[in-house]
Amino acid sequence: MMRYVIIGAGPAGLAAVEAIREVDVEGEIALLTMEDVPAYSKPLITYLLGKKVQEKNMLYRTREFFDEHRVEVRTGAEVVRVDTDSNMVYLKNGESLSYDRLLIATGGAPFKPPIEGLEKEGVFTFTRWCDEKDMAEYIERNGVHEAVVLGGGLIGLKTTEALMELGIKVHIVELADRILAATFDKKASEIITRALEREGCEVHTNDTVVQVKGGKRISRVILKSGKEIKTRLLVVAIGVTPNVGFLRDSGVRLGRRGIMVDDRMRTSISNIYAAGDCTEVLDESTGEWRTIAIWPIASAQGKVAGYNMAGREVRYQGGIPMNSVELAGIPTISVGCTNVEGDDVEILKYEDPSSSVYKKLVIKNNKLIGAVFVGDIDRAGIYTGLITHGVDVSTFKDALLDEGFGLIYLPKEYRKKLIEGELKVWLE
Amino acid sequence: MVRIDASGLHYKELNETIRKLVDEGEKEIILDNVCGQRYIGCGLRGNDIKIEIVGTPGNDLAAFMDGATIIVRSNAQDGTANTMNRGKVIIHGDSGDITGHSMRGGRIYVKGNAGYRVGIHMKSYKNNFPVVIIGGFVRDFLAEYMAGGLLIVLGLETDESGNVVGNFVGTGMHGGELYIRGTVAEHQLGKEVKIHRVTDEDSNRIIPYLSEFCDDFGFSLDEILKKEFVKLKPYTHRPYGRLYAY
Amino acid sequence: MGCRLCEIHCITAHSKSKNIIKVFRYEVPQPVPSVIVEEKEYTTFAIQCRHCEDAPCIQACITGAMHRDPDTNAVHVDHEKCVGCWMCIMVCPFGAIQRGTVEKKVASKCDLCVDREIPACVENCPNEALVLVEVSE
Amino acid sequence: MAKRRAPSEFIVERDEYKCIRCLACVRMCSYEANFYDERENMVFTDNSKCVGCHFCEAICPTDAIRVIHNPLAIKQNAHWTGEVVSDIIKQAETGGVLLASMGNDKQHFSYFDRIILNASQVTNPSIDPLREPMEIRTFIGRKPESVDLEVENGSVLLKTEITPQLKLEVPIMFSAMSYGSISLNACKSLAKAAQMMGTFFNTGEGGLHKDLRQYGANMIVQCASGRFGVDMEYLNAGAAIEIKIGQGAKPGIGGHLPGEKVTEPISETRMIPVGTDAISPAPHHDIYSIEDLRQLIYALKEATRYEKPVGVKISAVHNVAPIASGIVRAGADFVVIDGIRGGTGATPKVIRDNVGIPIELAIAVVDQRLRDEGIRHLASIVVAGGIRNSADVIKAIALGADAVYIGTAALVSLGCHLCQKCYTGKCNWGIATQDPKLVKRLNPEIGARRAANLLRAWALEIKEMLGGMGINAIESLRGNRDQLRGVGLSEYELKLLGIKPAGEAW
Repeated sequence: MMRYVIIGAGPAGLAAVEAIREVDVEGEIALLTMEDVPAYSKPLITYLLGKKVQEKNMLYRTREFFDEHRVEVRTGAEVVRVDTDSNMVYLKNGESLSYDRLLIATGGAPFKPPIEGLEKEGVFTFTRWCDEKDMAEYIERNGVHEAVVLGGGLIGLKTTEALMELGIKVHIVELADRILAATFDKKASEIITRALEREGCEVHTNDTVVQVKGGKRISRVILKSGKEIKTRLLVVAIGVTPNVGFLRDSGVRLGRRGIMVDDRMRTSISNIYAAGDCTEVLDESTGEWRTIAIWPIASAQGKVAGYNMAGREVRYQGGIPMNSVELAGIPTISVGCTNVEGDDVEILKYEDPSSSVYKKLVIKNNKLIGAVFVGDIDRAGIYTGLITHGVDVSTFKDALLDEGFGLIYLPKEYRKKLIEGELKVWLE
Repeated sequence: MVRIDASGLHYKELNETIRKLVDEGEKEIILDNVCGQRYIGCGLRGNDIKIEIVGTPGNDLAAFMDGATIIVRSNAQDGTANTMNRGKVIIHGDSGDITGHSMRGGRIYVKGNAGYRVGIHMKSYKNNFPVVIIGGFVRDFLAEYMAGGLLIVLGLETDESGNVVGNFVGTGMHGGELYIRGTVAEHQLGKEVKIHRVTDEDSNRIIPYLSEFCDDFGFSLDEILKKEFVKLKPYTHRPYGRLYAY
Repeated sequence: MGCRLCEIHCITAHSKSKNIIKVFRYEVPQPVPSVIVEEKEYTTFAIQCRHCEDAPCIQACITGAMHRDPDTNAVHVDHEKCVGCWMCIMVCPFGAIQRGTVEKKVASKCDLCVDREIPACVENCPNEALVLVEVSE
Repeated sequence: MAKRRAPSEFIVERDEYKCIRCLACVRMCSYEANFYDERENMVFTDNSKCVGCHFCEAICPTDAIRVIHNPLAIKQNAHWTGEVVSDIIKQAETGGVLLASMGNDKQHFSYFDRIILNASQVTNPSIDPLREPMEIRTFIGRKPESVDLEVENGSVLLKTEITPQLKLEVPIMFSAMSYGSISLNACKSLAKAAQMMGTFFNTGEGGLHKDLRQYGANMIVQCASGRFGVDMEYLNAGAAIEIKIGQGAKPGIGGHLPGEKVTEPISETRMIPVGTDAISPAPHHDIYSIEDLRQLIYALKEATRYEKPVGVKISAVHNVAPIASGIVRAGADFVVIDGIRGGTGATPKVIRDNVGIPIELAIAVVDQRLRDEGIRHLASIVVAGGIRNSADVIKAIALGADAVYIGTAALVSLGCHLCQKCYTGKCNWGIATQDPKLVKRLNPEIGARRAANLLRAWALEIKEMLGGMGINAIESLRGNRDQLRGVGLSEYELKLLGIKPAGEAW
């Protein structure tokens, strides 16, 4: 009987559980998580902070899920070492477990830059439920009404939004010349910036925090530009980095940042697999291998890893960065390459300034490679499909941004494949 | 090759015999002593089948025929190649009324003269293109309702009044082309057709058929081309537009 | 045939009053129809959730709101759990999920009219163009 | 000068409370009569464009629409009716022949309504069709003079060779309606219904669409003067061949499918180029006499090796009895007679409404003539032209028909509301149109089901009526005019119909 050990109870780990059970009903599955609760949704912590979600709804898979799938769940189990010779994982508490197949789905950890004073009370990163608990408690206790968020990416902005929900005035500090520079194009950033400003948020671009002042507790921050902001709360949200420190001497090969995997999600060690934010994935939109920390890719990779671990050979074709987020009441979606320019690239745009609606499509070699939707995201998934499935759009390019655009414009062949469910994220 | 003596045979018997032979794979059949038996080759299918008729076949020769070749050594009667789809009928004598009625494809070559309403309602469709060539003269209502195909009258013989064609030529014609070797007077024409000069392009198109016709009957193409042709075409392929109140 | 009555009946079936005239006269906002009629030249079709076997919306859902009903295998949204992040809208290649309009802003999609025997769109299609097909695995 | 419009025949009324502005009526009206005004947020109708097809009324989800007759469109006048005046206005505008569709809609030709049926009381028992076998199967084709039988090992063998027959499980067929005059979906509906019910549909003279080929066993192919789409494949495709000489809606005149209606698919089945007029000349150019007709009948029989019945369809005209006799003598296996109420996709109105004779009289005189001449068995008689219900069917059979053709009734079962605008090609019901957008409004599955249901229903009713008369086989009713009585008919009409007046005993 096969013994599966999965490290990490995020979307990758859970998708792997589902996939393994589809193929292997017998094997033992142990799921390790360093958190106190398995299968809670990390993206929801900003909603929890902003009181848009109740605690009971933080779990995206319930206790019954683990019973149904017969998974032995170990919470508070932080893995410190993997011994690939003896097929053992060692936990911080001194326990060890043996495995036949191991999945590393440890996700990412927040990146903390070397800034003076960062150890002070009132400085937070914000990626885990415990961060939310701590921060909520801190805000309550200290009556915070002004905060600085370092980092104008998605986590930073969702945190900003949550803080604003609590009536806190937020300063966003972003090193780049605009917020959301990594995911959106300039125009989209502008629309979001304006919307945030309208709601009372201050956005400082081309700037960063260089020093955190205060006693034991933060009282103000000093920016590179020399500006000083009085605050009792600093949230550092400048990105996450793969959580792979425990693999240092294991022999599992790492790339520039994350774990290197093949198209079956196998690492350099043949019975060890990896999936999710801790891996480097083939970015189909650029052809580069890099970490793309997004939920759909984590689920897909977890599923592929699970199938392969259980003996069903499927191949992952790579993923495309994509994000969907509603900020300041404006829904936005960004898929694939949205920031490219050049002679070989054709850009289609639609703008309606009166309603903050903005849409942009990026076409290269007759294929859609990127899409931005701001304000109106209706049926955006159709475009995502065209991007991920590499559909030639030359015959209906002119209609792409028409009001009635839909499946009816797509090639019959493609439509048929879609409807028959032939297009999956993996290949048999 | 099989020879059948048709004398005294009812058409039903004769045609049944022909069909049976064709079903068995016979490709060439010669019918002797044919005397008025109708429907010879009616509905016959198959490109490589050849039937030679010695004697005089009856009406509806080669009606609905689809592919075969029929050679008549003497005269044919009315309804020759009625609604024929493909194939070829070669008549060494005269042919009767409504020769080529409603035919949609194939060829009819008549060495002698032909009767009334020759080529009536002939039509063409895609690869189906009917061609009728009459060596001598024809009677009234030539090419009536004609909707497609090619019809040529050579006038190697003329009628009692020296005409190549009768009156009401091309009445109701709304498609196809009609060539007459010699002249035709305005009063002989139906109101839907107009006389045109024959262009080089036209000549190039019809010469292959004429040369085949000459080969079949031993005429000289050069002799035939010595005399000028006129071309008749309909004014419109919609002769009855603007007729109704909607 | 492009009459769009499926949309009308979908809205009615998911409205408060369930009365076709009242919905359109008094209910603001109206539910969004989960069946979308597309038209181009001579082609028309109605598209709604296909309840995909390997549903990308379930894979992408960060709350677990999008789930498969174990009994019917249909894909449903738990409106209480949904927070309106629109990940599902981003990944549905049919464009069959929409932003809901009534009360909380949550994903809205075809629920096969769980409280009816036959979905409203199927029952009311004048040309029987919409049919309910059960796919057994 | 500005165009003067004929007054609107219909008024579309909309209940403002019920109208939910779903715009289904706007989207669906092919005549563009309904329109939406955004500023007013109201749906309006240009009544002059309404043809009275009732499609919007049927599609409206809240039942908010009523299409009603405009009562005072034209001042009432018994002689100068609204129709007469409107026609004059139209002709004054256009100078053209008035076109009309479907059958004659004038009141004065129905003998069916003046004929009543008999039933058994006391002196002879009626039959309960629910409990006892009731035979309504019939065969179309030539019947032998006599039948030779041989008994071999206790079983009876038929020695006489029977010429090809069509077996009808119900004595009702779908009459000739070409692909072109009606949509492919309408053709498919009828073809499938014919297959389901064990009867036949007729291709009409427009050739055969490839999708209909699979219904060959239930199909009659037509060969008309235009010979459109007629080739060997076509002639062999069906179970029988019908030579069309005439049609009840337009006796004596030809057909004309205007070039703009000859689209790619139509061109393919008719085998003529796209956009050319498809002209069916009034006569067949090879038929100027009964002898010529015989020639075509036998040419078709020769071409199809005597494997199929060949029939001839004529319209009912003054001389119908002798003509029918000639047709039978010319070798036809069945004669089709189409009466003055016969339908059409397009015909000059003046012809439709004024030429021909009622089918009831035609059946009676033809049946009688053939009997008198002793040739009734040589061919079956199929009648058409305004058969509306099972009573009409049974009366037609009692007057002497073997079976009937239904056209209009079949189309009504598919959805037709008799707006009589087939010639416009804009049929909202998807029947008499080639516009792909409109065609698909008729789902052939639904159409087939409905048309088959109609036949099933009529078959049941026919059995009830037969049972009531104490007759257990439709064959025993054929020409059994004793079962009929006339009401309010003149002595001479009764004589022609061969029936006694109501009240007179056997």
